[in-house]
Amino acid sequence: MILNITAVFLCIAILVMAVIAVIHKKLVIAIIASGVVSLFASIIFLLLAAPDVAMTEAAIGSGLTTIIFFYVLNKIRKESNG
Amino acid sequence: MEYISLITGFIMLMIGLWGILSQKNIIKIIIGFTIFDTAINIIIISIGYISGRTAPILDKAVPVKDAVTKIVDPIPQALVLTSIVISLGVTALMLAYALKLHKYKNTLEINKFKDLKW
Amino acid sequence: MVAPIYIITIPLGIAFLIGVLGKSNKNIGGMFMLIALACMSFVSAQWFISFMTSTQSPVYIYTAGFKPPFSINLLMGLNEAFFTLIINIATLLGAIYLYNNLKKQGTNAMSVFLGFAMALNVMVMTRDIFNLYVFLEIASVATAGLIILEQGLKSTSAGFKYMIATGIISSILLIGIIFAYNYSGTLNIDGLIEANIGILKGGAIAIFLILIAIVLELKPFPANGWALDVYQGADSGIGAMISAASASASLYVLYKLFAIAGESWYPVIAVLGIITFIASNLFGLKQTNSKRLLGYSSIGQIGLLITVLGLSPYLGDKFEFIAVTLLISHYLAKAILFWISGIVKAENIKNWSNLRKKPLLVALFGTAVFLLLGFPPFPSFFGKWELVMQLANSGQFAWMTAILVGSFFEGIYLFRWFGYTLKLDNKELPEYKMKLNKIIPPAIFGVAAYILGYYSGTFVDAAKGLDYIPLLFIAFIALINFLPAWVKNSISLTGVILYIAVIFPEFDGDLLRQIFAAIFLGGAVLALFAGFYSKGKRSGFHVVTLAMFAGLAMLLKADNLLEIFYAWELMTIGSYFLLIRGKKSMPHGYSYMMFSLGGSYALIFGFALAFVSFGNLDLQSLSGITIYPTLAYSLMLLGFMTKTASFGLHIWLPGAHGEAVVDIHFMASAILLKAGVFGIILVLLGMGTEASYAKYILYTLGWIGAISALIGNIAASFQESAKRLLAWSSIGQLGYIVFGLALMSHLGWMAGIFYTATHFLYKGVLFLTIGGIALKLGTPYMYRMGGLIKKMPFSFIAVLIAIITLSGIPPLVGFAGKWLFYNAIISQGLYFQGIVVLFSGIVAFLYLFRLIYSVFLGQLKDEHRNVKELPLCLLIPIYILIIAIMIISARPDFILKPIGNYLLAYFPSGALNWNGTMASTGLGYWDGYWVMIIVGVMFTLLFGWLLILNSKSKKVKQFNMVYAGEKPFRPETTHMSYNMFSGYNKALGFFMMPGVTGFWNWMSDILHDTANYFRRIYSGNGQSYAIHIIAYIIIIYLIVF
Amino acid sequence: MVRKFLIFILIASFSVIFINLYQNFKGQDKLNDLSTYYAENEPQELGAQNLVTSIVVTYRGFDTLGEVTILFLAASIIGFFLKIKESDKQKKRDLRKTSEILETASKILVPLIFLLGVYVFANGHLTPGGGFQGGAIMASGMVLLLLANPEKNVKHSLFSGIESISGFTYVILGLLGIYFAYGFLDNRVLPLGQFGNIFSAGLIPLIYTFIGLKVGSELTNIVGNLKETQKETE
Repeated sequence: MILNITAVFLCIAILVMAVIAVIHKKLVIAIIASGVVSLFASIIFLLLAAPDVAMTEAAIGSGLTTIIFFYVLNKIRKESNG
Repeated sequence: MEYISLITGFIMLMIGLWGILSQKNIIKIIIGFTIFDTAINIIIISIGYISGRTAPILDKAVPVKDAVTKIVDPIPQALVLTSIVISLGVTALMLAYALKLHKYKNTLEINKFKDLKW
Repeated sequence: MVAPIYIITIPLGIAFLIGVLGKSNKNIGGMFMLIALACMSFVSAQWFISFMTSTQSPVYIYTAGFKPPFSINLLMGLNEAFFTLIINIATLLGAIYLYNNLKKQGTNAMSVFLGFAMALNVMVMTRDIFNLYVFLEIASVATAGLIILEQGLKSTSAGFKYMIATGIISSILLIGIIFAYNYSGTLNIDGLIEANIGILKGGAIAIFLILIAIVLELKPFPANGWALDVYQGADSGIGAMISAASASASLYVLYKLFAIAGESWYPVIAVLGIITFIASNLFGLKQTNSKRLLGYSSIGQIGLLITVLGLSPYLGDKFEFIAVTLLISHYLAKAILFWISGIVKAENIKNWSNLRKKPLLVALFGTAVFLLLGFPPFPSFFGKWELVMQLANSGQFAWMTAILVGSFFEGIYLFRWFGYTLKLDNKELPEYKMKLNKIIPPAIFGVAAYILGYYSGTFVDAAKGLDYIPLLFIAFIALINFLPAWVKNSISLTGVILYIAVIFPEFDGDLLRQIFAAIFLGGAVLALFAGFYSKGKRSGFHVVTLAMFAGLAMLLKADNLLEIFYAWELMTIGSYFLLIRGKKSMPHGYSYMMFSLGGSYALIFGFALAFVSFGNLDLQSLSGITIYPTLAYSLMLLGFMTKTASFGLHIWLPGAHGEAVVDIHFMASAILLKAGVFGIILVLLGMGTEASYAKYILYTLGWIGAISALIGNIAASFQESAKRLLAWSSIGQLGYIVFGLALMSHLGWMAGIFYTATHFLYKGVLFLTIGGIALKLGTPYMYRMGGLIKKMPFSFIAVLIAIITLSGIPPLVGFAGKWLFYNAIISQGLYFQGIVVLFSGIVAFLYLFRLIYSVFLGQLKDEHRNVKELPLCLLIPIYILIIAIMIISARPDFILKPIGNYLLAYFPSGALNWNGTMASTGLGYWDGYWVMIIVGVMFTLLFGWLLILNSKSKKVKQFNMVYAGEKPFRPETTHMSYNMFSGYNKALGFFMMPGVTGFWNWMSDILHDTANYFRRIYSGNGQSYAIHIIAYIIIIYLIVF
Repeated sequence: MVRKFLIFILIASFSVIFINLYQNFKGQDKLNDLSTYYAENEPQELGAQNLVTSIVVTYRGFDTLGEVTILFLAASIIGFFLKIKESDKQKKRDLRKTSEILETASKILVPLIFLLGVYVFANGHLTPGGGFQGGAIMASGMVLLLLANPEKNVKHSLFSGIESISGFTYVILGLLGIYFAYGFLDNRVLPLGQFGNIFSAGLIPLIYTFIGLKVGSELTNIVGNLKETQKETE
């Protein structure tokens, strides 16, 4: 039961974050939000008895993907300014 | 439990699709794709879930002989592992494309790249 | 044999390894890549051969050593061997082609290419649906990488659009797969087939998502903008890979997954395919970028193949043959086209004239175009034939029509493009190099197209009787194309004469075929003999000439409808190339091809109806059409009339013939047109007069003939060019023949066949003489000629005899034709048409007078003072024809009697009565022999009298004439012959209003405007393409469920 | 605005497809035949504690090979796509100095992260984790290193070397399965060993190690490539 309630909250958080990621004007915030979505998703995976997937999602989905996003964003910013 | 996550995945899918189809900024479109992919992964895992069971690891908590009654379906998990890695590869490639596109026209608006048409 | 798993492990291992091995020296990496691809081809070839030649049973490969569904398994069966073979050969040759591009980007790019090849192989072989998804993704990622092999804005933006599209598509596929797993508990394709989850609503939708994703991979209209951009943006070597290799793999995947879907999917797929086929080809009409045009064509062809897959229930056991031949044709042709587009580096199709700098490329281009459109001797010819026949057999006439319409659209732009290539000016265009590694792949595919064409013919029963010896001879002539013309001419002439010796006895007892054989093959000998006038190489001329004559000979030899069609198409190819050789002949050659193509499709439709009615393809089947007989006979007549250039279908002829040089003009006019006559005879013999519909068809046909005669003769009178004059005159003469045949009486047919023979003779004389003169003087315009009688007396006599014959005045044989004709008309009571024909006969005098007057009489032009008589190689054929005219004129019974006897079998009543050399009907009698003698005596007397009278007359020398004042602004207007019949033009000119041309232009404009309007959905915005994809899925969903 | 509204309608109708997709969906209450087979027979057949690992590496090992290939291809493509010219490499760059804390922290943390990575893939057959996770963790370690020392460049030749060799070894290990066991990628080349032991489950740990190395170096290469182009214009 507690698990279910946690899950509901998590899911609502995920959806809110997803909406932010998609519609927020600032790219940095959008990228961070999408990273958070992945992070929360990995918690959901844990709740759904999938620790392997949770680890992968955390390491790859929220970790590396976000880093790559930032590298690219950074680069694009510098290009635009210079 | 699995219904909650299924519905979440489903709504997320639509949010991701909205991002892909309506956002003009290429980076935002790619973010849309990552959300779209995550949503699919959540759906896949939810499908394999059986309420009240544990992870498909046959350690002390799950003796080999009762494995059948104690674990969730391992196959979707294996599939999702693959799918996550694939989406990383695709996302990285898309971002590289975004970088290049920006270099050519100094913009990230997708509707500015209409040199090829008709 | 090498285990199939090595098809996968070798490229993968090497792809991983060249990262280290090739770092120091890229050539080492490149060699490893080529070796890997060669090994893959070798393994698949080995399996394919063993499946084809022995009773090898399919082999499963169980990864990890477990049986499915517990682990992933792959299958190597005949289908898989075939598909992996064509994929591997394409990628091997593609890698050779792209070698320098890949090397420039380093070993990374080589790894990507290997990954691409490997992924396609696995897609074909795997039996696990999730595995399919993974390798589909690999293929997509690798393609996205290959697109940017040649970096630039275009390729990058195309690649990004591609990634968006495939990202969505593969996600849809994944969702489908996971729900299919949920409902069935398995990921194995065979397991899914057994599970039959389609009965559940959710399961059916899961299958829907899987299938629609695969269909979307195949770029269906309208969700295919991304694919077009890729074809346009990527390097053409990559375009070849996507079009040939990827598309083949995806098609096979669709075929494989079809088993899961069940029967209800067949019509859906067929409709999706045909929409794509027609729409892509329609949109291609307005396209000028060569790569994008190839993209449209590729997508269209794949659409056709999807349609074939969807229609497979109607195709019975021929399905595989049809699918394989069409696929292989698309595969070879598209690879060739993309490859040569990379060599010539011309984006605009108008700049493809640059291709002409390398004749080999032109040959390859031509091969690819005819291969795509299903002409013989290529595999697609048999594929299309069987497709149409089987569809007709199942009563699917609407599908037949749709497929033929789509093909026709494709023909429009392909031939326009080809015409540009052959004819447009290329002097300003930059030089380019033809690197060896870039020319070998298309050359191999080009040769393969011919070999496979022969091979596929062996699978078709009706094609077993085809005679390939002439084709081999033509191939030989093609190989010695580099030799001077006279050598090739001599060899060709020897070949034709030998062939006549072989073939003529076959027609023993069949007078009709003997007459036509005499025209076709005798004509061939004369034409080739005349060809000795030409100096230089005359590159390609002999190949196409012989192809045309081979087609004509095969037409006579044909025992069944397939052979007729084969011969017909072969002849079309040859004649197209002949007609387009003229200087300004591009638009005319093009419209000739359009009418021929349309005619071919009409013919095949009619043949299909005959086949279905009769149950087999024998020639007798023409005589018993029971299904839509009116339509069938009309279509066949229409098809054959495109070659006789009857009214409505004639607009190609004046231009095309007018631009042809002397011997080609002779072949095209005196010989080629008769092929149409032969066809009409076949159809009319089959149709007979009994059936109720026959009356209407014959009535219409009669009017078409009469109007053709009238229009042709009137128009001929108003031409300034002697060659166009003769061309229009041919339309008129063929009108007589058609009219005569339409009478469907003994006399009518006699007149028709007699005219056919004599037209060959006298028109042959005229074409050779006038054509030779035009060539010699360098102009076909009559107002630039004059007074040539003294320079070319032999030509003058020849033309004089010919026009006497043509005009149908005694004593020569033309009179016999006319006499028969009017007898036939009157005995049938067709007075209205009779008046039209009679009137047109009178009009003929106008142009005949003009012809002889303005060319030979009057004053000699200053610049022609040094002109000599025509060369012997022209005069000899001319006088052979003249001798023939004289013999027949003196003894018309030589030829009329046998024709009469022959026709008795078909038209027992109304024959001529012969009394010695005198022929009589109920209306009168005529004796050619005595007429000849009497007229001859009178002529001699009168001519002698004239000579005596004129002996004292003063000769008017040149330059006796003085200009009164200023020099005329347009000198030609002072020539008597210029605008000679302007008075008549005022009276009759309305006949000349280009109504028919206007009609066809109007049709063409409508098509092009439609294409231009609707292709705007491809806005170029990658996001819009994504929206199209989603909308496509929703619409198909709403239709299916 | 009209466009957005149309897209909204499109997505709304798209969701209808999904609602129908769920129509026969019911939460599972027991394993299906396929997973039951795995649960029952895996310990004897393959001997890995972690069922997901056994499926990923062996039963569906062919998928994993493909998955590794995708990453490899993505890394290769980015490699030549964003390749920088030699001349650009030489440009003098002047970069912000990183904080000393980050530098010191990285010196301590990076070895630890690497160790964690190795642990994760070496124990993939026993506990959650495996080659992909371990590889990703190691790549994050490299990222940290790069953040701490922005001047440093990724040694592409080293990482491509590791990547190539481990990829090639993976394929060879797979082929060994054909000759010494029952099929391509079969892990029973080596003895299965004691269930639950670190040296058990045949080839699985070995394969996962190479996958880990490969994924780690590929991801590092990707990150490195994106980073280097970043410096190009500075």
